[in-house]
Parts: sequence; C-alpha cells; structure tokens
Amino acid sequence: MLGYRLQKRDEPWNWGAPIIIVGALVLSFGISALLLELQGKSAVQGLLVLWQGSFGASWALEDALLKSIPIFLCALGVATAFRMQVWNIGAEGQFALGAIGATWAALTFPDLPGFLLMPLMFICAAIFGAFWAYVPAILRLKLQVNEIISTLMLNYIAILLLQYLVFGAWKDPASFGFPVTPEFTPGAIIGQIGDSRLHWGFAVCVGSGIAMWAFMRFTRLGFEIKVAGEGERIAMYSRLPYGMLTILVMAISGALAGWAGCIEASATINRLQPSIMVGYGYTAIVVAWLARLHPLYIGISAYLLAALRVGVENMQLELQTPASFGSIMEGLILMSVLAGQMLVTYKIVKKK
Amino acid sequence: GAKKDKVKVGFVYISPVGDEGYSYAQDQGRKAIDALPWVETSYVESVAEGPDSERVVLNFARKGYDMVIGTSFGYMDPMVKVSKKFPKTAFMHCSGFKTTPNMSNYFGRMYQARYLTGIVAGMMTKSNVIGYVAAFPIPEVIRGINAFTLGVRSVNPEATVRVVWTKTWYDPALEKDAAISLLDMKADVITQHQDSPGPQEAAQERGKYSIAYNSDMSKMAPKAHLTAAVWNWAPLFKNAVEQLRDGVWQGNESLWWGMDQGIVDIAPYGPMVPQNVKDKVAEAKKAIVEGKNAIFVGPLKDQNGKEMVPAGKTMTDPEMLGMMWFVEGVIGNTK
Amino acid sequence: MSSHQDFTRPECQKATGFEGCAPLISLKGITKRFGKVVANNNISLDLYPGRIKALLGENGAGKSTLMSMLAGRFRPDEGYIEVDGKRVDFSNSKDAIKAGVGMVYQHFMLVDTMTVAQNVLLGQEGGFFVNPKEMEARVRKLAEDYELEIDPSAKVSTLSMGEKQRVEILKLLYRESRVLIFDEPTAVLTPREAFRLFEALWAMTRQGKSVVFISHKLEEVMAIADEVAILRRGNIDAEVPRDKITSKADLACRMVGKEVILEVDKEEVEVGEKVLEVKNMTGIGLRDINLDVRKGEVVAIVGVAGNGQQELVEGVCGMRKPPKDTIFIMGKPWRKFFAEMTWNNSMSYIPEDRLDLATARNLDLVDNLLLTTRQGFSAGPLLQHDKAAKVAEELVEEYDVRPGRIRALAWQLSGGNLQKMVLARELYRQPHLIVAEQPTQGLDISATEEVWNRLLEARKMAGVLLVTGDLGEALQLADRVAVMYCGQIMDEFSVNDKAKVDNIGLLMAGVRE
Amino acid sequence: MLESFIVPLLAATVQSGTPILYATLGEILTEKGGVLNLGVEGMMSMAAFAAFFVTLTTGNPWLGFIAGGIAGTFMAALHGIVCITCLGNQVVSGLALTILGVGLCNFLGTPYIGTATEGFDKFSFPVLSSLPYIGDIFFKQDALVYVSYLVPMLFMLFINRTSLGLAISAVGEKPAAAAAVGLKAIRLRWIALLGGGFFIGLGGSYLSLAYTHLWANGLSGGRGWIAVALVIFAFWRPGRAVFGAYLFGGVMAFQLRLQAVGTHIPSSLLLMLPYALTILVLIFSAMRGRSGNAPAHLGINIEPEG
Ligand SMILES: Nc1ncnc2c1ncn2[C@@H]1O[C@H](COP(=O)(O)OP(=O)(O)OP(=O)(O)O)[C@@H](O)[C@H]1O
Ligand SMILES: Nc1ncnc2c1ncn2[C@@H]1O[C@H](COP(=O)(O)OP(=O)(O)OP(=O)(O)O)[C@@H](O)[C@H]1O
Ligand SMILES: [Mg+2]
Ligand SMILES: [Mg+2]
Repeated sequence: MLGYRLQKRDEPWNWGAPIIIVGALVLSFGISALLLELQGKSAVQGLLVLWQGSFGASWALEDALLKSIPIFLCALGVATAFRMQVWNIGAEGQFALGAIGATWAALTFPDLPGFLLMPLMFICAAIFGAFWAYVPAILRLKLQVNEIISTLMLNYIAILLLQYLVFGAWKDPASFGFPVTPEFTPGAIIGQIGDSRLHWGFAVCVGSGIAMWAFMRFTRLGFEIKVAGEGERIAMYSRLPYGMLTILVMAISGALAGWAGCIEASATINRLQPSIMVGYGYTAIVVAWLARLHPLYIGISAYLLAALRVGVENMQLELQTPASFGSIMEGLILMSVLAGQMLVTYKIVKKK
Repeated sequence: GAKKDKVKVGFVYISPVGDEGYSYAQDQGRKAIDALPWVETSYVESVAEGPDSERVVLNFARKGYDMVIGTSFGYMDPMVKVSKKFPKTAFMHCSGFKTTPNMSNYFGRMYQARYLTGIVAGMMTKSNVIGYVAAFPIPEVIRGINAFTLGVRSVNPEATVRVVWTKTWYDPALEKDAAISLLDMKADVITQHQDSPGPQEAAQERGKYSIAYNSDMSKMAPKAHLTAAVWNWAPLFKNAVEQLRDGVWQGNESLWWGMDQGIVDIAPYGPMVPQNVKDKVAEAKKAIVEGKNAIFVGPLKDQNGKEMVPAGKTMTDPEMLGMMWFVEGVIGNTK
Repeated sequence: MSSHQDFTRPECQKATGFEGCAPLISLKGITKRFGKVVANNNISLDLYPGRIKALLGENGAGKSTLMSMLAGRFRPDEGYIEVDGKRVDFSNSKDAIKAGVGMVYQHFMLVDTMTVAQNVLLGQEGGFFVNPKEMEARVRKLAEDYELEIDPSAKVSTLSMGEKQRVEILKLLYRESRVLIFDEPTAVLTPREAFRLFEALWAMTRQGKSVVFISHKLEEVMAIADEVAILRRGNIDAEVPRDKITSKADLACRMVGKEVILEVDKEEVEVGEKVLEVKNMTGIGLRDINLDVRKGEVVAIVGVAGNGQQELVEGVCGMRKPPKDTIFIMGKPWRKFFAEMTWNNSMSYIPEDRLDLATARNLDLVDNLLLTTRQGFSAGPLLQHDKAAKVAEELVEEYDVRPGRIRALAWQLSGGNLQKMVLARELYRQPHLIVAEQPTQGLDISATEEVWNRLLEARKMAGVLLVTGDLGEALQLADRVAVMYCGQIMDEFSVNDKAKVDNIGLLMAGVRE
Repeated sequence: MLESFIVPLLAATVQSGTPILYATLGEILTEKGGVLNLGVEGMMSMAAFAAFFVTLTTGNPWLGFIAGGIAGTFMAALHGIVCITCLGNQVVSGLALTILGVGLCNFLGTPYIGTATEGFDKFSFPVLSSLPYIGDIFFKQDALVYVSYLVPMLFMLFINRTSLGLAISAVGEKPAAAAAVGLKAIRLRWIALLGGGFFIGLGGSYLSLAYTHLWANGLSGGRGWIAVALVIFAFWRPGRAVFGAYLFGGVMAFQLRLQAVGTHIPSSLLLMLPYALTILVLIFSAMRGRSGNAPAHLGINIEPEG
C-alpha cells in the first residue's frame, strides 16, 4: 500500500465506528452528487431534496419509521444468524413464508375475534418462517450444504410458492381474477397507533429488539450463541449443542422475518399479494451489517436506510431522478463502511 | 369542484418508464398532457404495489397535486385509503374496480386491438401454430389471449395459439427464451403480453413474424414486426385534466374506453403484410368501432369444448373483467 | 531418561574445513516491536558455514520473530542483515530465498491438497507451464541425492509428520539454501525420526551450510549444537560454545537465569476408585484398547503424534462417539456420563490447541472462563456475568495470568499465560478425571514447572490421563505409562519398571521384542 | 420427438447455459484464489451494459465483448479494495457489489432501453455443423458460444498445468505457505479476483451481445446467483462447471417447452424447477461426500503480518 501498511491495534478502536459511518456517508454522498451532476442536475439541490424527503417533515419521519418496521425485523433476524457465522441470505423467502402463514390463519379463521386471531397469525407466521430457515439449517448440519446457496434458492422458491397460492387456491373471487387474496377481516388487521399512520407492528419491533438484546446479553443461551459463533470446534469443546444452536438461530431468524411478513400483510396491505415482496430480506443483510449486528444499531440503521429510500422517492418526485439512484447510494454506503471498518482493528502506519 | 388555471398531475408507475412497455405507454400519455401549457406533471417510477405505493400516492397528495394517477392494479387499495384522507384531490386508478367520491378508475379495451392482431396472425401463419408469450395469468392477459385467438380463428379455424407463462412482466432474456421455445414448437408468428422486446427479437432471428404489444416495436425487429396492439392514453388523460380544469371532473366513475375513442389501436403494418390482410382487418376494425362486433359473443366454448357463453349472448363487462378461462384454440393452462 | 536414544554427534559427522571462515550471515542490531511488546531488542548474531547454532530461550523470548526476519517474513524496525558481508534488505520471503536463507516454520507451511512435488516446486517451477511427471522426477532425484525417502506424487494430506518435515527440508534443498533455519523441528517427531533429522542436519553442515536450530529440548541442543545462543526477553543473553556447557542443568540455568529444578517432587497420594475405564475398544481408528485410570494417579500415554492418541482423547472427552460399552467414566457408561454430567464434579479436558479449541480468541477472559463453567453461573436461563467476573479476577490472581486484566481478549495473551488460564478454569471445576494433552508443549521451563506441579496437585481430587510426546514429562509425572502405536496400546507398565522404560523408544516405533 | 423436441431443446440449453458458464468459470478462478465474490449478479449487469455501450459506440461487438470483461474486472477491483486491501467481510461486500452493480447498470442503461446494436448472430460452424444432431446442437450457435467451448479447457490447463495456476491454488488453500516460499499471496489473490472478474464480465457481455441485441435493464435476471451456486456444484472444477451450466440452462429451457407443449402443471411450480434442482444437486453431491472440496482459505482474508 504505497509506503503505508496496516498494523493491528492493541485495543479495538471502539470510537471508530461512528466516525467511519460518517466518513462512509460523506464519501457515498459525494459520489452520488457527482452522478447527479453528470445527469445535469444540481447536486446541492438533489441532496437538499433528499434531506427534506428523509427528515424534512414530520410525515417524512413517520414514513421512514413505517418503512423501517419490516426491515428492522428481518435485520434483527439475520443478525442473530450472522452472529453464529451462519450466513442466512434467506430472509426474503422467510418473509414470504411468514406472510403465507399469517394469511393462512387469517383466511381459515376469518371469524375469530382479533385477540385470538392476531396471536394465531403471529404464531403461524413464526412457524412458517422458521420452517423455511430450518430446511437450510438441517441441510447444512447433516449434509454440509452451503447455506448461502440453499437460502438463496429457497428465496426464489418461496416467491413462486406465494404466487402459486395467490394465483390459485387463495385468489379472491371478488378480485376480478387479480392475484390477491380476499381482504382480511378486521380481526386480522393490525391497527393504527392513535391517528398516526404508524401501526402496532412498531411495538412488535421495539419489543423484539429489546427482547433480543436482553436475550443475547443476559441469558445463557445467548452466551452460547456468541460462543458458537467462534467456531464449531470451540462449540464442541465447550459442549455446546452446536447443531441445536444453529437450528435455533435459524429458526429465530426465520421467525422474525416471518413476523415482518405477517405485519406487512396484515397492517400495510391487509391481504396477501405478490407485490408484498420488495426485497426487504436483502436490505436486511445490509442493515444488519452496518449495525455490526447490535440490536440498537440495527434499529438506527434500519431507520436511516428507510429514510434514504423515502428520500430517494422524494428526489424522484421532485427531480425525476431514476429509481436506481437509491440502490447505487446503498451499495456505495455499504461498501465504504465495510472498507472503513478495518480501522476499528487496524491502524495505518508509515512503512520505513 | 372549482375551476382551476393550473393543473398538477402526479403519475405512479410500476416499472421504469424507459422500458418501451406498459409504463412507457402510460408515460407517452403523460408527456402529451405535459405539453399543455396549463398542465404540470411529475412521476415516480418502479413503485412496488405494496406499501410503497401508498406512501408515494400520499406524497403527491400532500404536495398539493390536483390529481394522482396510479397505473397498476395493485395501487387500488392504497389509493382508496389516500383518497379518503384527501377529498379535494382527484385520483384515477388504472385497471381496478373500486372507486370513491374522488376516485375513478379507467382502463382501455385492449382486447379489441388484440382481436385485430389475431386476424393478422391468423392470416399470416403457415404452420397454423401461433406462439403467445405471456406474463401472468390474470384476466387482463387471459382476455387478450382469448380475443387474439378469436381473431385468429375468425380467419383461420385450423390455427392454434400456444401460451407460455414467464411469471414476470419484464425479463428480456427469459421472454426471448420463451419465444424460442414456442418457435421450436413450429410457431411462425409470435406475440406477447410482456414489456420487453425479447420475443420480437427471437422471431426476427428465426425469420418468423411477430406482433408486439404496448407500443410500436418495429424498430427493434423490422423484418418480423407485423404490427402491434398499442395503447394511446393521451385522449383519456387529456379528457381528465380538462374536466379537472373546468371543475367538472367526477369520482365514482369507471371509464373503460375502447377503440372508438382511440385509446387502443394497432400500429402501422410492416411491409410484409399483404393488402388482403389489411383489408380484412380494416373491415373488422370498422365493425368494432361501430359497435357491431363486441368480440366476446356466444357461442363461445372453452379449451375443453365446454360451452361458456351460449349463442347470441354477449359477455358483460364484469364477466369480461373476471375472465379466467381460455377459449377453444388456446393450448396452455390458466394457472 | 534419554537412554533409549543416543543423540551424541559421532566423530565422523563433524564438519571440517570451515574453521575461521567469515560469517555467512550477520544480524546487526536488530530490533522488532509488536505494538508495546519488544520481541527483539538490538540483537546481533553471526551464523557461520558448517556450524549448527542452537537458539534457546523461554517462550516469547523472541526466537521465532528473529528468525522470521531472517527469512524475510517480517522486517526489522531497526538494524539490518548482512549476507557475505554485504548489507541486504529482505522485503519478503523471496528476497531471503534468493539470498540463500530457508526456514522450516514451527507450523509446517505446506499446502495439504497438493502433491509433494508441487509443494517442493511451488514458486520455483521454472517456466509458465508445468508438467507433473517432470516435476515429480526432479523431486525424486533431489530426494535420492539427500537420501530422504518420500513419494513425490503423494498428496501432502496423506503424509505423516516426519514425512511432511522431509518435504519442508526438500523445499529448502531445492532452493539451494545456504542457511537453514529449523523452528522447533523435533516437537512432532519420534526419537528415531529426530535422529534421522539430525543426521540430515549434520550432512548439510558438512557441505558448508549453516544451520539454526530452535528447540526447547535441552538434550537435543546439547547433542547437536556447535554453539548455543540464549535469548531472554528479546535480548541475546549469552552466546556459548557447546564445549563450555557442562550439563543440561547448566544449560537450563543459563537459559532461565536462575537455578531450576527439573525434577518435581512427587508426593505420594492415595490411589482411589476407577475414574476412567476403557474396555476392549475397537473403532474410531483404535484397536483393542484397555486402560484404567484411578483417582490419585497419573497415567501417561506416550507415542508419536498421530498414532491414535488424538482419537482416544476425543473419544474419552466426548468430542467423538466411541463404540458402545467401551468407555466408562466414574463407573458410568460414556453416553450416560455425558448426558448426566454437571459442570463441576465431572471431567476436564486440557487440549493441545489452546487458542481456538480451549479458548475463543475474540472473547475476553470472563467469557472464556464461562466457556466450560457456564452451568455453574446460571440462574435459570440467565447467566451471572458479575459472579463470573469476580471468579475470573481471583483465578487470574492465583495463577498469575498476565496481563492481569480480565477484559483482555484471548488473542492478546501469550501461549503460556493462556495455558495457565485454561488450567485455572479446568481445575476450578474440581474434576474427577483430567485429560491433559501436551500440557507443556511450547511452554518455557518455569511455566512447565508450574503446570507440572498443578497437575500433580490435582491428583488429590482426580485421576489424570496425560497424553504427551515428551518422554521426560511422562516419566516425571506418571505412575504408569502406556505406549501407543498405530491405534493400539503396545504395552503398559509402571514407571519404576526400568527394563520396560528403557524400551519405550522401540515400542513407540512399533517394535515389540 | 428427437428432431422436433430434444435437439432444439439441447440447442437452447447450450445457449442459455453459456452466460452462466462464463460466469461460473470466472467465479471458480476467483474462489480458487480464496476470495468469495457474491457480487456476480451486479458484475454481470454492469458488464452487460459496458459491452452494449462499447458495441454501440464503436460498432465492433468484439470490442464490446472485451469491454464487458474489463467492466467485470473493474467491479472485481472494488470488491478487492474492500476485501483484500481493507479486510472487509467478503459475504457482505459481495452483496453490496450486487446492489451497486445492478443499480449502476439501471442508472446508466435507462436512456438506452430498446436500443439495438450489432451483436453476435448464430452461424453454422464450417464442417462440424453438418454432423448429425451434434451439429444442430453445438455448431449452429454464435461465435461467443464457440469461444466458450475453449474456455473450460483453458481453465483446466491454467489451474493444473501452469505455475501461476498452482500458485493461485496454493494461496486459496494456505496463503502463509505460499508466502513462505516467496510467492506474493496478496498479489496472487488480486490476479485471481481480477482474472475471475474478467470472465464473469464476459458472461455479462454474452447477455447483451448474443442473448439479445437490444439493450434492456435487468438482463442478468438472477443468473449471477446461479453461477455462484454452480461453483459449489462443480466442486471448483472447470469440467463440472460445463455440466452444471448446461444442466441449469437445460432445465430452464425444458420448463418453457413443457408449457409450450401444453401441460397442466401450474407454471409457478415449473419455474421452481431450476432452483429446486440446484438444491437437490447440492444435496446429492454432499451425500457423495464431495462438498468439502472448497479451497481451505475461501472467504478468509489475509491479515497483514508484523
Ligand atoms: N497473530 C498475532 N497477532 C497479534 N498478536 C499476537 C499474535 N500472535 C501472538 N501475539 C502476541 O504475542 C504474545 C504471545 O506470543 P506467543 O503465544 O508466541 O507467546 P509464548 O511464546 O507462547 O509465551 P509464553 O511464554 O507465555 O508461553 C501475546 O501477547 C500476543 O499479543
Ligand atoms: N504476530 C505478532 N504480533 C504481535 N506480537 C507478536 C507476534 N509474534 C510474536 N509476538 C511477540 O513477540 C514475542 C516473541 O515471540 P516469538 O514467537 O519470537 O517467541 P519465541 O521465542 O519463538 O517463542 P516460542 O518458544 O514460544 O516459539 C512474543 O512474546 C510476542 O509477545
Ligand atoms: Mg510460543
Ligand atoms: Mg517460536
């Protein structure tokens, strides 16, 4: 590296993390601004519009919060698996299965009162999502099938399965043949908090975030997951049930993504339709990693990413920038944060 | 409502506008009204039908747009929700069925144009196999396939239409592969209900014919392109903004315009289309425009020969909007 | 104790004709720091042709670091290296190889999935295209020239430790190295293999090559070195010709700088009930194993690495499932024992691999304490971190683990300190059976002594199964010795059985009279 | 049946397998050097655009083909900066690269949607195309398919029979061992990553130059992910990659033809076939105990020493 080299720090540079994030944001926004100029649009105005769209109004904040709900849940899930070095790329499929599970409950018992139906939907979503994660976990444990690939393939299969149901057995007879299920009964719909647009799914987020934090920090099982992340051999030495833990983290991961699917179906679109799949499962991976797998930071970065997306929409609306602009910024931010994280463990010193 | 000097319209699209497909066609309509001095437009593209669409529609309303036009079926529920919150804003939704006092829906009778292209295909085919690359088995697509097939069979009762589903609106390579699989099944005319020109290209490469959809795609496959079933949204949008300006726009309406109002049509023919075909189509078009041919008129049998519409009966609009079966002559399934 | 093998250099092996030669390599004032640690402090050292220089020093004294700089892996912070009197600057291994310096690292640097020939020729193929047959022929010829027996087409993963070392040596020979550095080469060899290595080293010195030999085994150093350089805390403490050293004890004194007793007191402990019983075990790579360990005694398993010790240990320690009804711990069948085991009053396993098996490198000492004792700090589903921290604090104090911070991460500890931590943790659990695998490998004398005393002390509560490659250690600690070869126990006898003890070397090589 | 169904099916198989084949081979080279690159999807997208754009501006599809490779190399370089230089997590960096590549491709490509370029057309290969069946299947394709027949052999030769190939494998297995014999481990990783990126890029070029001649966004359509899966399926061996790529391409082509014949199986289920098959194949190979063939240091960064 041109006269410079890396040297491991004696102690990790914990204060580095926020500095790095800010640096990465500056870098990515810089490049994005450049792209805007290239398009013949004012970069300053663009970033201003982006800011307004993300944070400039109370409803922007509300929109971002609303959008961050499913992202947060999926990210909380994949972070659990990542902590054990299990590469669950399948939140997208688990999300789909969760939505399917919740919908099954909602369509099968439409007349149950909400206080019974709602828990049932959440249970079904968790079970379905967890099952979709359990399959790759078992394949990895029994046959060493790489979970990156199996979870990824299961994403495609899950989306097609969802389509199969919505185009087939579950199609609303009143929808003029369009691929949507009947609208959920009131008991199956998660309500709004007060008269904000925010719904009670937000409370589920807060609850699971805190529960996950406490679980990882205070419980023995949480400790065991942390240890198992250090490697299978250490796990075996410490008499950890490594297989069971793998299944557990995958199941938690799948269940949380499943809840995200349930909330999206119930609170946001009030039914199941193929367009429920918008890639939250992939976004979640980005979010989990930006947050270095910590629940609180996951909350923050899920919110920031949602805000970015909402803001990019505002840019589209005001400046007619293409939709792909958002994913460019996302990719740039993630890559620069990743590159920058090196500075937490290493310092750059001059070569002699 | 009150008269307005200036009208601001926001469009919400399902896919990028540059794709020559469905959103492209809608956007051509937008551009047409944008050219009016008293109209201002904006759009947001690639808006997923789920939760994102509600926010985008809402943002247009919040920002004081006079009218929000949502072009995809899945925007219906979100638009209904938002329309209730913004009673002063006009909402127009494409292809759905729900309305509110300040929300109307609109659509076009594309099946009429499909029928005409079917005549072209039926007369041009030599192998009597016609390939249809289709996205999703929803009534709009199925209705198009059926109308097309009826058109084919009206001139060539021997011909069959084979359908391959891609389960995507837009994947050029997959659509092309699907078209090739049909060409391998001896199809010599390919048509599509897809947004990319992939199938057109496949036909051209094999030296076979193609019929496009959404817009004229002749520049992408000049040797194959017979014609296309095309949208022309400009008249409808123009009508809507004028009503809005004059304060006479109304919600709770369902506009299902047809060829008579110029909202659907077929594109200019390629040089290989002989005059007798053109004549035959012109004749049929005249009948349609004059209301003499409603296309879905009994007796109609389904794929298995079961009678679905008795002789002399014409299908109603709601029946057509929910059509989920294939007419005789289609090979494929609706699942 | 080393009576089974005579390491003395025969007269005919002396390299002659190199007296008075200028040094091949001179290290001049080398200093190397890792963060705050000064690994080498202003070290100067000369290497002469035809001579073997032994480097001796406590763990962490800086031997490997010094030699790694000579081999081009690290660069010195200060000072420089001279080759044939000319100053050089090695920026990577390639430069060092070009200058004729080759090193066999403590951990072999071989690519397991490749063949012997590919490994030997790696980076030296000469030409862009390679031909496996031709490569093998070249390596075969080289091996024959130096009388090193090896199959050039064999995959390295299928070789024994001794064979792997031969591959490493071939690598150096192929590169025509003039200076050969061996970092603890005998740790993984049988005495017989070690002797063959020494013969090879002597042969090399006769050709005028200079050899650097790093070892913790004093008798080896005594046997083969021409001069001994002693490092302490990154400094050269002394450089002594072999003739000036009178005995092992003398050498040991010089090394640690204080009088050490290499013999430990072994007070008598009453032998109690059976804590481990292995009955007719065949399977998982083992044949017909019968073995008892009773409370109050130390049973040593000796043998060359790779003869089934690993399998036996893993079988006993629950890392691998043994055949049914073959292993009984505290009278209970294996499966039942592990199913019912509680965190204390059970068995402890002190594995050879301290970092990455016995500890988790990225966790701190408290978490590492909890690794095997977490049951003891549980309250329902919760874990009592505070209580664990307090215990960790006490243990760090008691066992003098440095640095004394309980929030230090495992990777920040040196090997010896880590071993102390593991020992502290495992004995804290008050086990009835202790399985210790190479517990002092790579440890310096004072640390070794402490570990030995702790293990002997632990006999009061437990039976100890000691697996070691170091005969001296086995004879020091054990009451009984079992020799393993090819998955079998060749013989088992009391350490007081002089005749049998003298025969251990042959048994380890699979020879039964 | 043979003439009318199987032969066209196999010919289509070769075509749909070819872009995946290029990309799979590229990823094999990358992973041989020890770098896991999950960004294939994004790299192929960018490469497809670069190939299209250069062909459009220069009129020479061969230049476009190479430009796609260079774009792949460029994207690989980004991954290298993050993972090799800055020691970032390879899994996440790959995902980010996909997001970035697809976004950038759409951003740059949108103005050109529907624009046609020169490209590679199918032509009958002299002599060989007249072979019965074989000729129809393999030798009535485009030039890039013919090139793709050579590439696996070159890869086999390169990996097993050249010093550079051996050195790269050594770095993927054990960088420290390679460094100890004077090889520059980091540099070799870069070579493998960038070289692999080039071939992944060629896979992208194929999409916009031969698969279709019209620019469209989203050409890659998930093929990059399939390539990543096929590397494992192929046990990191070029020969098996050919088999895998064609198998996958074949299943894709088969399900479309099954529909065209007129089947009653719902299309959603048919479309699952390729993905389900990938998992099944991984399961089968695992049952035969072959999944442990991965380079030992795959996905692990080389930390700086000293
Ligand atoms: N790969 C590494 N990265 C960073 N630091 C290391 C590394 N390896 C060793 N160290 C440092 O080296 C020290 C220990 O080195 P090592 O394990 O060689 O010591 P040792 O010779 O076994 O010591 P002891 O005398 O305690 O047995 C630790 O303080 C640790 O910080
Ligand atoms: N990679 C490293 N990073 C940081 N510190 C290191 C590293 N390697 C060695 N050290 C430090 O340098 C000191 C010398 O280590 P070195 O490995 O040279 O000792 P040694 O004499 O070879 O020990 P041993 O007998 O255990 O092999 C160690 O105590 C350790 O503190
Ligand atoms: Mg050490
Ligand atoms: Mg050392």
